[in-house]
Amino acid sequence: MDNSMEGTLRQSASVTLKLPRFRSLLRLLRGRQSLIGLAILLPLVAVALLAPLLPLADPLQTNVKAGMHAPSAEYWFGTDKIGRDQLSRTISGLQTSLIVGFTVALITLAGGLIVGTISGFFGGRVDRLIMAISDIFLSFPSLLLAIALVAIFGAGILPVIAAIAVADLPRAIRLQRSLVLGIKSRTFIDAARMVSAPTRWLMFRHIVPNTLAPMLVSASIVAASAILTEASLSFLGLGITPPEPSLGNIIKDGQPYLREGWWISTLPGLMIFVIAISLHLLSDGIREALDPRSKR
Amino acid sequence: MSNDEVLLSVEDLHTHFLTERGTVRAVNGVSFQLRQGERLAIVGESGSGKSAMAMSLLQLVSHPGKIVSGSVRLEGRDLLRLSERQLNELRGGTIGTVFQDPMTSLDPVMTIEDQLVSTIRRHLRLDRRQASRRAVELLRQVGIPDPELRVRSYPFELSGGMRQRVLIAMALSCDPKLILADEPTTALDVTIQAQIIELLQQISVTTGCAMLFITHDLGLVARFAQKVAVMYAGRIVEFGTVEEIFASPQHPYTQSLLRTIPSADGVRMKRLLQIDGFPPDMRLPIPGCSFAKRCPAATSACEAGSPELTPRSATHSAACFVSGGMAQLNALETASSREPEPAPVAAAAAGPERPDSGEPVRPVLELRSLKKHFASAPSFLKKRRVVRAVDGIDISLHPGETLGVVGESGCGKSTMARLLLRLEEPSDGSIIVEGVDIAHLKGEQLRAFRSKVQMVFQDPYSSFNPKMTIRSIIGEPLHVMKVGTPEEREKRIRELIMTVGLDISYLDRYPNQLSGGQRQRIGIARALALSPSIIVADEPTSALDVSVRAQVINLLVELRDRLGISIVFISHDLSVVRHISDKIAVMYLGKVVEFGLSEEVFRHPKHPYTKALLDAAPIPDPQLEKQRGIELLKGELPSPANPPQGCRFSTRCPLASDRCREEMPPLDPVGDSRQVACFYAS
Amino acid sequence: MASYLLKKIGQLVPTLLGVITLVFIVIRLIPGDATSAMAGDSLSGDALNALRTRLGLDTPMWQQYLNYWGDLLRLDLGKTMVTGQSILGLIGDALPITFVIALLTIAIACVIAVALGTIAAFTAHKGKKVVDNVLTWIAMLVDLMPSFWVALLLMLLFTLTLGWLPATGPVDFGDPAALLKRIALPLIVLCLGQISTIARITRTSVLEVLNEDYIRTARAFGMPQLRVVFRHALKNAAMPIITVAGLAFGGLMNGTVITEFIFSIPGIGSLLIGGIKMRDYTLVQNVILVYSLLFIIVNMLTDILYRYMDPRVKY
Amino acid sequence: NGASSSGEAAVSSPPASASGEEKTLRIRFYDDPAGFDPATIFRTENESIAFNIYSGLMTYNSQGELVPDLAESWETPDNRTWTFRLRQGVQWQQDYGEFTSADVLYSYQRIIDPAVASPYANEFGNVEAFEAPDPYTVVIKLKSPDGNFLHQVANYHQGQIVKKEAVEKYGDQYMWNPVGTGPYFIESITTNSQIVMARHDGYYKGPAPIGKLVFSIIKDDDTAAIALQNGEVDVAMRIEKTELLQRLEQAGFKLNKLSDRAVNVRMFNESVKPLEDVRVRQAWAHAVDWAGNIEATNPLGQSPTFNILPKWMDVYTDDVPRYEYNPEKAKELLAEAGYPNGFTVTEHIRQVEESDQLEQENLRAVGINLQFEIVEAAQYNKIRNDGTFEVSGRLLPAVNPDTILFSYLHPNNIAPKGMNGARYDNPELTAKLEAARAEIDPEQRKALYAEVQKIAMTDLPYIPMLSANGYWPSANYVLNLALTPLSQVNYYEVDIAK
Ligand SMILES: Nc1ncnc2c1ncn2[C@@H]1O[C@H](COP(=O)(O)OP(=O)(O)OP(=O)(O)O)[C@@H](O)[C@H]1O
Ligand SMILES: Nc1ncnc2c1ncn2[C@@H]1O[C@H](COP(=O)(O)OP(=O)(O)OP(=O)(O)O)[C@@H](O)[C@H]1O
Ligand SMILES: [Mg+2]
Ligand SMILES: [Mg+2]
Repeated sequence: MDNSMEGTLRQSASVTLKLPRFRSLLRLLRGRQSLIGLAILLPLVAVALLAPLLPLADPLQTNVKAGMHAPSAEYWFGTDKIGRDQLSRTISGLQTSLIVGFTVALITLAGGLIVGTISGFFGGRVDRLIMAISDIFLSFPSLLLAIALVAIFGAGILPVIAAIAVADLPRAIRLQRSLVLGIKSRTFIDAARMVSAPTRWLMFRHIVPNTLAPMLVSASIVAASAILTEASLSFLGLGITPPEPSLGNIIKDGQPYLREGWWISTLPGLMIFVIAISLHLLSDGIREALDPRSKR
Repeated sequence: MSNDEVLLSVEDLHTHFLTERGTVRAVNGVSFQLRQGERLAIVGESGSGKSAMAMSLLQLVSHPGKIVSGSVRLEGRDLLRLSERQLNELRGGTIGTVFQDPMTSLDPVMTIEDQLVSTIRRHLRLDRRQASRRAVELLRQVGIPDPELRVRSYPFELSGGMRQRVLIAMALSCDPKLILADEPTTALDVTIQAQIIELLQQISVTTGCAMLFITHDLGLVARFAQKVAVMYAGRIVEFGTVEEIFASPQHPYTQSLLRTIPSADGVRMKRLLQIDGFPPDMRLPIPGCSFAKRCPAATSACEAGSPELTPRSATHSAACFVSGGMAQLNALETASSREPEPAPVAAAAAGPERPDSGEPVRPVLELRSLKKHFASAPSFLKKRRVVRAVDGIDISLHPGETLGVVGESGCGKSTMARLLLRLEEPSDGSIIVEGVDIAHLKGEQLRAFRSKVQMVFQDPYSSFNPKMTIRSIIGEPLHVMKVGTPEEREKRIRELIMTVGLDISYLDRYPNQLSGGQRQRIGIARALALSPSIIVADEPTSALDVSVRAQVINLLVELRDRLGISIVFISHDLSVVRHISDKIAVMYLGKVVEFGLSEEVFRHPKHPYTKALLDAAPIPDPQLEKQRGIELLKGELPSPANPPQGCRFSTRCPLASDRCREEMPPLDPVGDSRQVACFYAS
Repeated sequence: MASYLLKKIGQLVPTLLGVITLVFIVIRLIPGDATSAMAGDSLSGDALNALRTRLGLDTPMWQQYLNYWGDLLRLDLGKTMVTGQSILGLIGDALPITFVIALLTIAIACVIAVALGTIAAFTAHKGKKVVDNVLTWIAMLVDLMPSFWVALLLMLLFTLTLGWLPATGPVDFGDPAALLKRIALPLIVLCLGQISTIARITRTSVLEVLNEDYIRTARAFGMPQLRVVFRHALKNAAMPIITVAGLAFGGLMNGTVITEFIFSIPGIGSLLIGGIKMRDYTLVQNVILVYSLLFIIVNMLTDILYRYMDPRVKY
Repeated sequence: NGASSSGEAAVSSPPASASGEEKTLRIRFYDDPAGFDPATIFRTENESIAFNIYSGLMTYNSQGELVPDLAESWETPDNRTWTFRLRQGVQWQQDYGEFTSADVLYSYQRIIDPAVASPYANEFGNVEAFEAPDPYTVVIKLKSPDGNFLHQVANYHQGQIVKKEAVEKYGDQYMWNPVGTGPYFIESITTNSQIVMARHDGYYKGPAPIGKLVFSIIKDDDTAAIALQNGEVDVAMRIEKTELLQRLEQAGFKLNKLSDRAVNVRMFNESVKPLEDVRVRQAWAHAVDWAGNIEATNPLGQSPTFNILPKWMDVYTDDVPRYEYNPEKAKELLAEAGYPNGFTVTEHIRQVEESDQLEQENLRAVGINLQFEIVEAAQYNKIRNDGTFEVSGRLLPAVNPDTILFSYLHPNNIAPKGMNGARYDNPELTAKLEAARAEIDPEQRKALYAEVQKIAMTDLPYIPMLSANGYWPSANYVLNLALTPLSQVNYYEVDIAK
């Protein structure tokens, strides 16, 4: 009896370890919003990832004789001034832009979580120092930073990511800090302190899980706006180096041809919108899935 | 009085909440009538649809609520047929409303004047000047001192009691014929609560307006109401005069409800009666009587059909197939549970020992001039402000004993609890737990002490991390303290949850998936995890329903007796404290004003504050209430940042003399088992 | 209040110190100096060396840093390195238009966004998800259009096709009507970029407030729905909106480089980008210094504003 | 032998005041002004304004020919001693009195004054002495003969004559308060927004037909085109994008073209591995379909070319090797040079235009992997001046053939000392170049220059990619708007017919 009890105990312990996570995944999939979001985003990501395997034209291959074709059966997204296939450029740009968006979101999320938690949790001098530094960066024109980064490290995807992330990070830190301050005063923190829970435990078991949802939502906004910011940087000549396409530099390249070739910049622009919408839906879904309150 | 004219007539009202997860039938066929000048109390479990019903009368049911059918006639006009514009005339005009939480029911960024004046101007069509004159007048009427000054205040500048008075003033402002009051005193202190109830009663007498009063507190019903409607699962299950309901309840639910509360006469029961089971899920259709599942007297008929409200006397009706409810059925059981506890109460007076041990025992907890002062950080132009939350407490507690701590809001009860747990460091004094002064322990030593004292929090929900399962919540102390192997911990967790009477299947749930009572059980299980010798319970039941409250209190008593734990029980519900405690400490503004054996203190309070407190607490018995001469405390609790000179209570004390205003009376022994801090303690 | 201000100013000093030093370093880390910016395709070698000496670029870094501090302590913003113009004068010329545009942008965006957000919150509160979603999506769509792209589109529409609004022209404060017409297009572009954020925060906080008890109280006292939403709910939801709008305003005071470029607006953004392009160290340093100061002041003002709006917040 | 000429005011329209209302010409200006002091002026758009403020001893007509300005005539026996007879009665703007030879001397000496640190001091590097024997005569003695010396005293940079009193009066603010003898003076400058020039009524050729020139700063080309179409400006200084030009032309605007404004070259750093091999550079030239790419991307803004000098220069020759589009040949050449599989090289570039991407694709086809590294303008200049690039580009704007040939091909100017970023050093060419400068006989000189061009295009340190055209589109009521090869407009000749 005793033995078998121990056995079931151990079994159930190992099962329950995974169960909650599995459940939130299930919940995520049950939410209608997040399903729509995923249904949009996943194919996009898949297409971006699988681009080399798809029967697409070379995104760099020019053909001056086939310039400025409107969208047609042959060229779904039309061609640009120098005859490159816009469909394959958009897909290839999608890849770059998704990398930019997701990496920036990841950096701000991680940085915000770590630094913001430290700042909010410990308060005092550490907090003041972190806030002062983030103030400096907030009140510093991001453009100059972008120029400096690009100038120092050379144009390319990494400086672009760095430039956008540096500008967004202070905001993420502030958000996390304010969330932490809110959570810190909740009773369950007292309950944990009552048994001398170490700082690490308080931070990672209690605080971060409760701030994750709003942080994820803000990260999804950051991801979409990073893709857009890259377009602005492209306009200033600081974006992804051509001919490597990004949604941003395709839009920028197409802008002068708005009248002769509306499709060049409009279609990738719509792509950004679609990504943003799907991220929005997904993050809403994630927030709901992470919140046990949402479903009884 | 022409009281018999029907003012409000509700006919088969149905209000549903069309949620994504099904339709909640919150109000499920309610009919009743209210005559002019009548005071009707609506009681019932949380979630039984009381507020939904009241809001339906105003047609202010929040999304996704819909009034599905029925009629609400006010002086013959069917409110459900009125346009929004006509309704807005009625709302605040003919019908005044007082809501539960005065802290949140007033717009925080508008002055009292703005809020009152806009209502008055809207309904009485006065100009600004007249309206503000009337506003001042109203404030004076509800007993707010310096109304001319106060009217310019923002809500946050007023105390809870004053805010509730403002709300009442608003409700009165346009000479309503009916006042809806949804738990108007629940958020208030006993003394203030008594003032407010008195005020409402006066108003109903002087203005002759009818009142519909929703409450959980049967004591208030007894003190205030003329008629009572008992709601259960969206229906009225019993309706009658207050005397009828208390003296001869007919519905088993009413009967149970009346017995879940500690008795008014101070006879101590071993256990409180508890209503087991849960209210039905109002999303599902209920085939029979909605109470059948929890009703000991239920018959097969109850499962089959739903009983209608049938008259039991001219003024009394109940919805139950079994006439007399469970009156006959549990005559026996009642007798046994109401049997007074043999001797211990009296015996305890002899000294700090349990009946079964002959030896005097060392106190498990001793507080010696314990102090906690909160100082606001001084800034450039502002002086340091010191809040003396706890200002010198000396008490002791023996193993297996329960210490009840009572006192009004802000008197330092919670701060004391936090000090005991060392969630705060005391400013001064010592806390001796099992002989060790823990007041200033640090690091490893503090850690070792942690298992000795644990806490049960007031609001179980906010004391749990919503992202953690019950298993991790209960297991957290074990985990953090690194007790045993994972297997042993799992075993202990299972033990614990079974100890508090829950099934192990709950371990994988999240806090939000439990009811209030279950949550508090989990809170207790967590507190027990490290086998503490003291449990501090800070208002462990005030967030709970009456019926659930009994379960939790029974559980605590049972655990105390079984495990020999000492309990520090903080509450402002005097009847519960009286039921559970061996000793009692009455606190006022950071000081203990009276300390002694619980029964003695309740029977013969010596400090004027204790007396006032006991007076203010209503007794759930209309008969007794009528006989009682209540002396209400005047005024508000002073701020602990700026306490009065001399005796802290001197500003409100009927006996206060000049000496009291200058000199602080010490907590001196009066008799052999009592300490009182009053020069005039009798 | 005074103590609050003192405290804030105390906090401001280290931030400014940091900004000053950071700019000083960052701008010099960018390869190329003013002489290379001036070189174009026609100067090289000795000509550039002569220039370098004239511009004082051959003094050591630490000395430049000390000199800069010396100037700052004398409250002297100095002259631009390349064109010898008074920096204070340049900023004085550029600031008003940037300020007016930023202010109008925020004002207009707030009116639109608050209305949109409130309606969205109101409909969401009533359970009409469709309206809420449509509004949210519109706000997003508008937000995600690159400003340079919208700008061109607007010019094609309002300037070329309809002929209602000019694309360029002098910025003349003496003639408000003409000025408004002149900055109408950039205002639209900038507003479009701000609406989404403000609308989103409005929606969230109004929705939250609508669930508060005092809203129910107001309704129960016969206040019409709209009055409740716009007087009670909005006022209480104002704090986060003001914070976000304040931050956005601070950002706009930075001058929006792209919009200013496209619509030829001689604002702070143009000044800064011109300075960076020319590697005019003194200009860039001081513009950013002034900008940071403004940013901090704007933040302080929003702080004060919402202290004023919410009587509960005390100094 | 001496060249002499006398300039008569060619056009002399009557002052416009007759029509009652003052004529105003509104012109798009494309960047923030950077001052108008000839000693420190830079950037074409500023120079185009200075051109109308100041006069030189000589000036340029719209064909790029030198014509007399303040000098009525000149003579030189040996290309070393240059004597100028000055025009009499020329009045300074804003009542600064009459122009004399002292002003010329002051201006030139100011340029070479080390305290002024003018980047143009070197232009007078060959000068031994400036002399003013009388108020209306200036004599300049050179260290070595220079047949192109007249360019140095033309209305451009160091050649522009300033007034001592004004310079001294305004000090370091002179660049914002310039005083000259030209047809227009600066009336007001609104920071980064507007420059207003007013007619100098005392101009020696008589007052200009237009009373006011209003330059509006419009940085974006699309915006400028829209402003022009919407009637917000009358002239759009510099629009070069084919789409915009076509649209404007269709809408009935004049384009006012300047052909061959400057040649754009691909510049190779010959100290970098495969690039030092002439066959590799030739392969590059063959690999790219320069003409085809221009046709595809910007046929109006650019035209094909095969020489580093623009076609309109009198010393220009057609007789140079041409590298037609021939990928096969390119591959052969690469194989010959030992790179049958091509190589990878980095180009520093400011903005990757469509034509660059086409070039990149062309190169990819023959195995050359061209990578772009985008650098910001100032950095771009620095890299090119320091010579720290592998492959880059240059625009070669000039009126004086020597400016191009000496700067880019002479070993004395090898980067970082000068513009010879290719580090090109061919003694044969150098000898011919120096000889041409000293040569007095024009035919002889022309022959020498032709040889220089031939050698340069054979060694191919720079590949001529295209010739940039200039356009200043205008409304069609704007008359006589003509661009000099330095992209300047002599507003004195412009009129409005409304
Ligand atoms: N907005 C809502 N959406 C969905 N269900 C609701 C909503 N408001 C109330 N309910 C449900 O309607 C039922 C009745 O609620 P109501 O608030 O009237 O209860 P109550 O008797 O006033 O309880 P309490 O004593 O806790 O105030 C409950 O089951 C509740 O869950
Ligand atoms: N951290 C703190 N900083 C400053 N003042 C505090 C702090 N905690 C409590 N106080 C003040 O100390 C006094 C006592 O508070 P405490 O919470 O102990 O009262 P309480 O008796 O538990 O009241 P309630 O019945 O409302 O729970 C109050 O005036 C409170 O405002
Ligand atoms: Mg309720
Ligand atoms: Mg408390």
